Amino acid sequence: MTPQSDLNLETLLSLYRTMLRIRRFEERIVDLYPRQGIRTPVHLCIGQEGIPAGLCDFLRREDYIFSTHRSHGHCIAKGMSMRVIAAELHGQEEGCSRGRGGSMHLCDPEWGIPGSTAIVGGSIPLAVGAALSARMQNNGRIAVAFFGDGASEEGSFHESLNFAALHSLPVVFACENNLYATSSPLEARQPPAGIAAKGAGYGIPAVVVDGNDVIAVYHAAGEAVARARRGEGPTLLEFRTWRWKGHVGPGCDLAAGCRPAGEHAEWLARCPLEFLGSRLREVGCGEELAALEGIVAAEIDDAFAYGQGGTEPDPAGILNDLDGRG
Amino acid sequence: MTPQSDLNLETLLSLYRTMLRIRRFEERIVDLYPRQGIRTPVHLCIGQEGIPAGLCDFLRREDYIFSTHRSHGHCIAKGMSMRVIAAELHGQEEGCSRGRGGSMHLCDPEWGIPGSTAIVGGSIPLAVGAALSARMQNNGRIAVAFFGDGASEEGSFHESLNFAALHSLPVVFACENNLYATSSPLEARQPPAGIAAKGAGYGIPAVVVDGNDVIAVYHAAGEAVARARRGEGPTLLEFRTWRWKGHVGPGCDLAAGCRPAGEHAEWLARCPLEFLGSRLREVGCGEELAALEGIVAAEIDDAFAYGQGGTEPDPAGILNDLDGRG
Amino acid sequence: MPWTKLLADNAGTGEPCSGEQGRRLSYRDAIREGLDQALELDPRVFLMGEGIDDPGGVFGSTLGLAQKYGRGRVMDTPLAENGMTGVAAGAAMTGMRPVLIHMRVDFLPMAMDQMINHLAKWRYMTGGRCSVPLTVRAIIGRGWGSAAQHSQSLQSLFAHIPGLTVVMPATPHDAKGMLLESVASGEPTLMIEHRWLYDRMGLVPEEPYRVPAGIGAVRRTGTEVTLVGLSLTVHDLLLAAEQLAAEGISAEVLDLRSVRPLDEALIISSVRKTGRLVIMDLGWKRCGVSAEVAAVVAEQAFDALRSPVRRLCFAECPTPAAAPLENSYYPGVSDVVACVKGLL
Amino acid sequence: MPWTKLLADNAGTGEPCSGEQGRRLSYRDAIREGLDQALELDPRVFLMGEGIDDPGGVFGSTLGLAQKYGRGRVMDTPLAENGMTGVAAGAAMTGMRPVLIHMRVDFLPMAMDQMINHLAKWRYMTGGRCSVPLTVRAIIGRGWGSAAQHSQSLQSLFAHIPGLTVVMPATPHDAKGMLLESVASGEPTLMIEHRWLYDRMGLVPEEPYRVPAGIGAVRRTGTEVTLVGLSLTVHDLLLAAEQLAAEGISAEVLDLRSVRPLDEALIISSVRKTGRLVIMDLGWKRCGVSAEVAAVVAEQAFDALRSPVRRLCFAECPTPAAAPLENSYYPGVSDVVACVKGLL
Ligand SMILES: Cc1ncc(C[n+]2csc(CCOP(=O)(O)OP(=O)(O)O)c2C)c(N)n1
Ligand SMILES: Cc1ncc(C[n+]2csc(CCOP(=O)(O)OP(=O)(O)O)c2C)c(N)n1
Ligand SMILES: [Mg+2]
Ligand SMILES: [Mg+2]
Repeated sequence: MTPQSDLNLETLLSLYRTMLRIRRFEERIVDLYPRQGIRTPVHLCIGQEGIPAGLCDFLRREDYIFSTHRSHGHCIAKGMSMRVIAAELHGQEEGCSRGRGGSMHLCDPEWGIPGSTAIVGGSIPLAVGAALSARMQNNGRIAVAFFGDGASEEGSFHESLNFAALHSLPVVFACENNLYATSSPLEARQPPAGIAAKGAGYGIPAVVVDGNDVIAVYHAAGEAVARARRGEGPTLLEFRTWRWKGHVGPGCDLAAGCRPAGEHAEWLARCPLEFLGSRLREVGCGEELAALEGIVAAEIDDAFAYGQGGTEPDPAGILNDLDGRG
Repeated sequence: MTPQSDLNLETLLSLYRTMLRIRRFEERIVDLYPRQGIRTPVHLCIGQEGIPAGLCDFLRREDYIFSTHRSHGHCIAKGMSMRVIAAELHGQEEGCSRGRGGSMHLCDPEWGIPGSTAIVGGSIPLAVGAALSARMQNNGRIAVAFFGDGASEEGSFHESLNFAALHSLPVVFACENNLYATSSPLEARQPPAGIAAKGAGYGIPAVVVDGNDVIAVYHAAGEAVARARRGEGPTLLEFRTWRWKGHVGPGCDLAAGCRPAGEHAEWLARCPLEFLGSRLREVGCGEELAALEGIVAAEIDDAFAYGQGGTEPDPAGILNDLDGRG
Repeated sequence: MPWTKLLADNAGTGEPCSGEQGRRLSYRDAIREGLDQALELDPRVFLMGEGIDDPGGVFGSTLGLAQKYGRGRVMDTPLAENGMTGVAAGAAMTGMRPVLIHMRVDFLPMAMDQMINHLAKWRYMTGGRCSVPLTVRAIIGRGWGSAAQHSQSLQSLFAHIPGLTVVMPATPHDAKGMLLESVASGEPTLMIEHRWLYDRMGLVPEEPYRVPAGIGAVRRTGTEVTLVGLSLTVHDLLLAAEQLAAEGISAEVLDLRSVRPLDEALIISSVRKTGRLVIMDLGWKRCGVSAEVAAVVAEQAFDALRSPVRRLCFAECPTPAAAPLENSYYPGVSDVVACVKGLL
Repeated sequence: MPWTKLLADNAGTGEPCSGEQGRRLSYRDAIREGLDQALELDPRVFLMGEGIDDPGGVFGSTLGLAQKYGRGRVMDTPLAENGMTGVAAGAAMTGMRPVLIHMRVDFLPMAMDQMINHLAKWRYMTGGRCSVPLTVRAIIGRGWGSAAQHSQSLQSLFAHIPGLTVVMPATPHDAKGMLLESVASGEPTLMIEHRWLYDRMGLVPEEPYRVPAGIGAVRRTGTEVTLVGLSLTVHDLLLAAEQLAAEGISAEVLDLRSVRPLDEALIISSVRKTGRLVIMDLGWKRCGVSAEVAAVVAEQAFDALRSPVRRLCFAECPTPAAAPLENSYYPGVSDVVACVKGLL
């Protein structure tokens, strides 16, 4: 359809729909947060939706992802029910971790999401371990580590790349480089060489991808996933992107002076939904997009109605789930 | 003199002398160890002497080095007294750490050796910190991190390279790649890309150097040290070498099957002392070398006589030196 | 050295929750003033930490310092807790006096190797020849569903390690004085602050002063039960003591202030007087500070005990997110009151 | 699942230092047999560790296993303790049952982030939906000037953390049974072994069996004082008890076996009988296992105490290298005897 893409319309609409679900889900969080029904810190990925959407499209239900504090997008894209996410955000028994984990530890083992960690860098070796496990069980699965630019500074990143390369493990390192860790800009934390440049030190193929161009994400991810499935080992993908909201919470951090206003404007203009949406409208999919809005809005309504209507955990059960001994 | 080198004889003899002091010092340990006067694990660097000799030649007394479990060579080359090392090995009050540290924690702050750590990878960030400190104090000093190939697998290596590159710190990363960590061969622990290949990921110049060719070490080190002094930032040096003795203790680990016999023979044939010694003899320095043997033997005799004749620490003082309060 | 002229503030002992002189300042501002004065007094002092120069300024405790002293001395760092601790330690070993700042205690496990194996041992391993004058600040978070990895309180892990000093100020006065003491003492020190104390006001002298480690404080005198707390729990205990007083029960409240070294003498003398001991820690029970306090009493004053020792600690599980679980996770004032009444 | 048919060995309680059946085997060989049987029984089990396939075979405890099961299941690793713990945890979360092996406990601080923030919390954080059936083995070194960084004994740090199981077998029987229990239970477990126990012989059943965590053992019965130990110290206490018996003093010796969970009931019932408590830990005193045992007694049996509780622990400093210092660093049998006599 467009010169940038040989993808069929169905795929493009599906990518768009995933991004839209993430965007609207998080916008609903923004709306609801002031009511204080969501009593857990939220790290929103609005502006970064292209990455989970483009990457998870290649994953099977049984493939593994490990996510971080900023996990809503990954989990929604992987197929996890928005209902149980909403319920978890509301601290309900119906939530994915029955109100124990809150926003930063979303999980759904039945959807290939063993869990998420809020310790920066923690997700990376876990994903490598899942890839090792898949290899040992010979079950054809692959694993994806989602992490941020900040996480690439942690020692666990290096240790994980080394081990994954050594054993040619079926893992994709998906670094969402949104140029900041909380309010620290990348250049205050890393020399200019870049994150993808680390790959060569381990013989790991690595590419820098425009994370706001879901089609570019899709192509890069497709290749990385295919390499992993073919048993050719890990790939490091550095996605360039930017988050619209503050590091944590529903607001924007612009007024606080956390990031320059010019940068904000520049990245708003590069909205991943708009990027694909405008192309889809160009080829006459305007009506489909409008319909999708309605469908997704209904899904979000349903998810949050479910989430809000759940059951409060009983404090008497506070020690349950600590271990399997009971 | 030789085609490989434009160094003057004086420098070459000095390099040889340093290597010889290290070699004979450690051989004396091998001799004495069965007598059980040295009651602390020893990690010998026989076969690797070219690296400390070639590198430390460029260091001033006040420059910093941070060493590891395998530290005798580094400390001798840096200028530390063999007497206090021998005393420390014998657990005496006259030892560099008054018998508290034993073999793995040699230190001499007055010779720019704040200490050594037996935790693999620990020395690397400490050296970076010393370089930061030198920069902040603007005292013209530089710092050297000695570490092994095994240490390059630890997260601290990555974290240190990143920070040193970010701030262009005056530090030299000196990796002594002796192809093993205890008995684990390099290829069981790292993909083939190599340790020096990590440098590019941070924009750090890196070279692979024949560690058994002290002249090559000298040239590479000279450049790295000069860069650091000029304020141009860190350099990563990967020295290829091999230890002749077992990982720990005075014996060889060949009989135990830790490393292949062929490899052993090959590396024995590449003795760093012999490498330079044969060239020095070719240009007629045979007598100087013989004289050096005598001088060094006397130094070693003196050092160990001192070390053995020291004072046993008094158990009543066991809690001293824990902190500056007590 | 700039620090020798600062007198240690022994008057701190026995004082009420804040000092007796100075201006009213928040805990946050007391820390910031301490950092400011340390930077001012001693050119060897510098600050490092993730985002410490950002608009949030570590919950306000470093605000303005990057502007005043420059980013060369108030330094943002990469996300690399172990490496950065090593870097700070290396700088400390070679003439500097860094203060390394963590937004949450939960990130310290990343740095445990440098904390336990290096900082804590270096001076001893070198026979006293090389010390590590490094101060580490870390903040305990709590509430709002922060959950398992963002509301830990790990002082007991560090209190176990010889060579480390671990302090936990409960008041603005102590926060400033302990920070300055950490920097001045030249000992590797972990100062753990509680986020919920940041807005708390108290009298803080303007000039620099030192609150020595290892000296606890009696925050309220009493005769029938000794309530031992630290950091945030001191305030819960004071409220409980007030309620108990209203019911005619006289409770003494001790603030440990530092958990390593520990003021054993203060605990013992109080328990010898009251015969009863309740400890309210911030953290888990097993092998924690509460265990140590109980053990010290079992060793040195078992004969004075007139009722069983009681410990009020977090539930023995990771912190749950949901509000009703979170509420029951943390012991509160009413638990203290009920516990004491159960002993009498 | 292959493990359900293995019965838990409750007969372990109350037994003497080794089991009552089986062949005489060293502690080392008991562990090796346990690993061998785990690998044999369950295809999900694999071993990882630095140099575990080398000719030393982790002090002999993994010898031959790489040859028998292949390097795909007995896997050497890079030197990257935190990363490898994460890798093992990731594998455990996704269907495998890894055993991760460290030559020394001293290297665990490198892995603390994964141990404390991930392994220990994962099951709880996921509301019970994803467990981490990972066994970590680590060995305590001692002596010969190994010094500060190579002879630590850090069980207390882990015993503080809810979600972890921490076991410390004192006998060959327990070493095998606890290892198999760790793998079978599916709980993240740290098994800490003492190098000085490796040559110790004891009766070990040939068939696989499980020694459940949280159940201590009475290793010798007595009436006048309770001596509580674990791992290596159990044997010192038994020797001390013998010497005391020769002088007419009757000591009961308890082996904690696991420090988390802790067998409180066993401790309490013994102290209620004897009225006296001496704890000999392997490690430091402050906030350690010895503190916890004392605290449990102060809480639940203070009224039974007829003399002060005593703790025998390492000197409160890093391990010194020189032999005379090292000798005085570790408490020994004679210290136990003297201590008990001082109480009577
Ligand atoms: C080990 C650790 N250090 C610090 C933090 C505090 N923290 C939470 S998120 C974050 C920023 C992470 O940046 P990045 O990895 O780029 O992810 P992003 O938030 O930008 O998506 C920081 C510093 C943490 N959670 N864990
Ligand atoms: C963190 C840590 N892990 C493991 C060890 C055990 N250990 C001591 S030396 C060593 C090998 C180190 O290899 P390398 O860095 O190549 O140095 P080399 O001994 O070859 O000089 C190991 C694994 C340790 N001391 N510290
Ligand atoms: Mg980021
Ligand atoms: Mg090596």
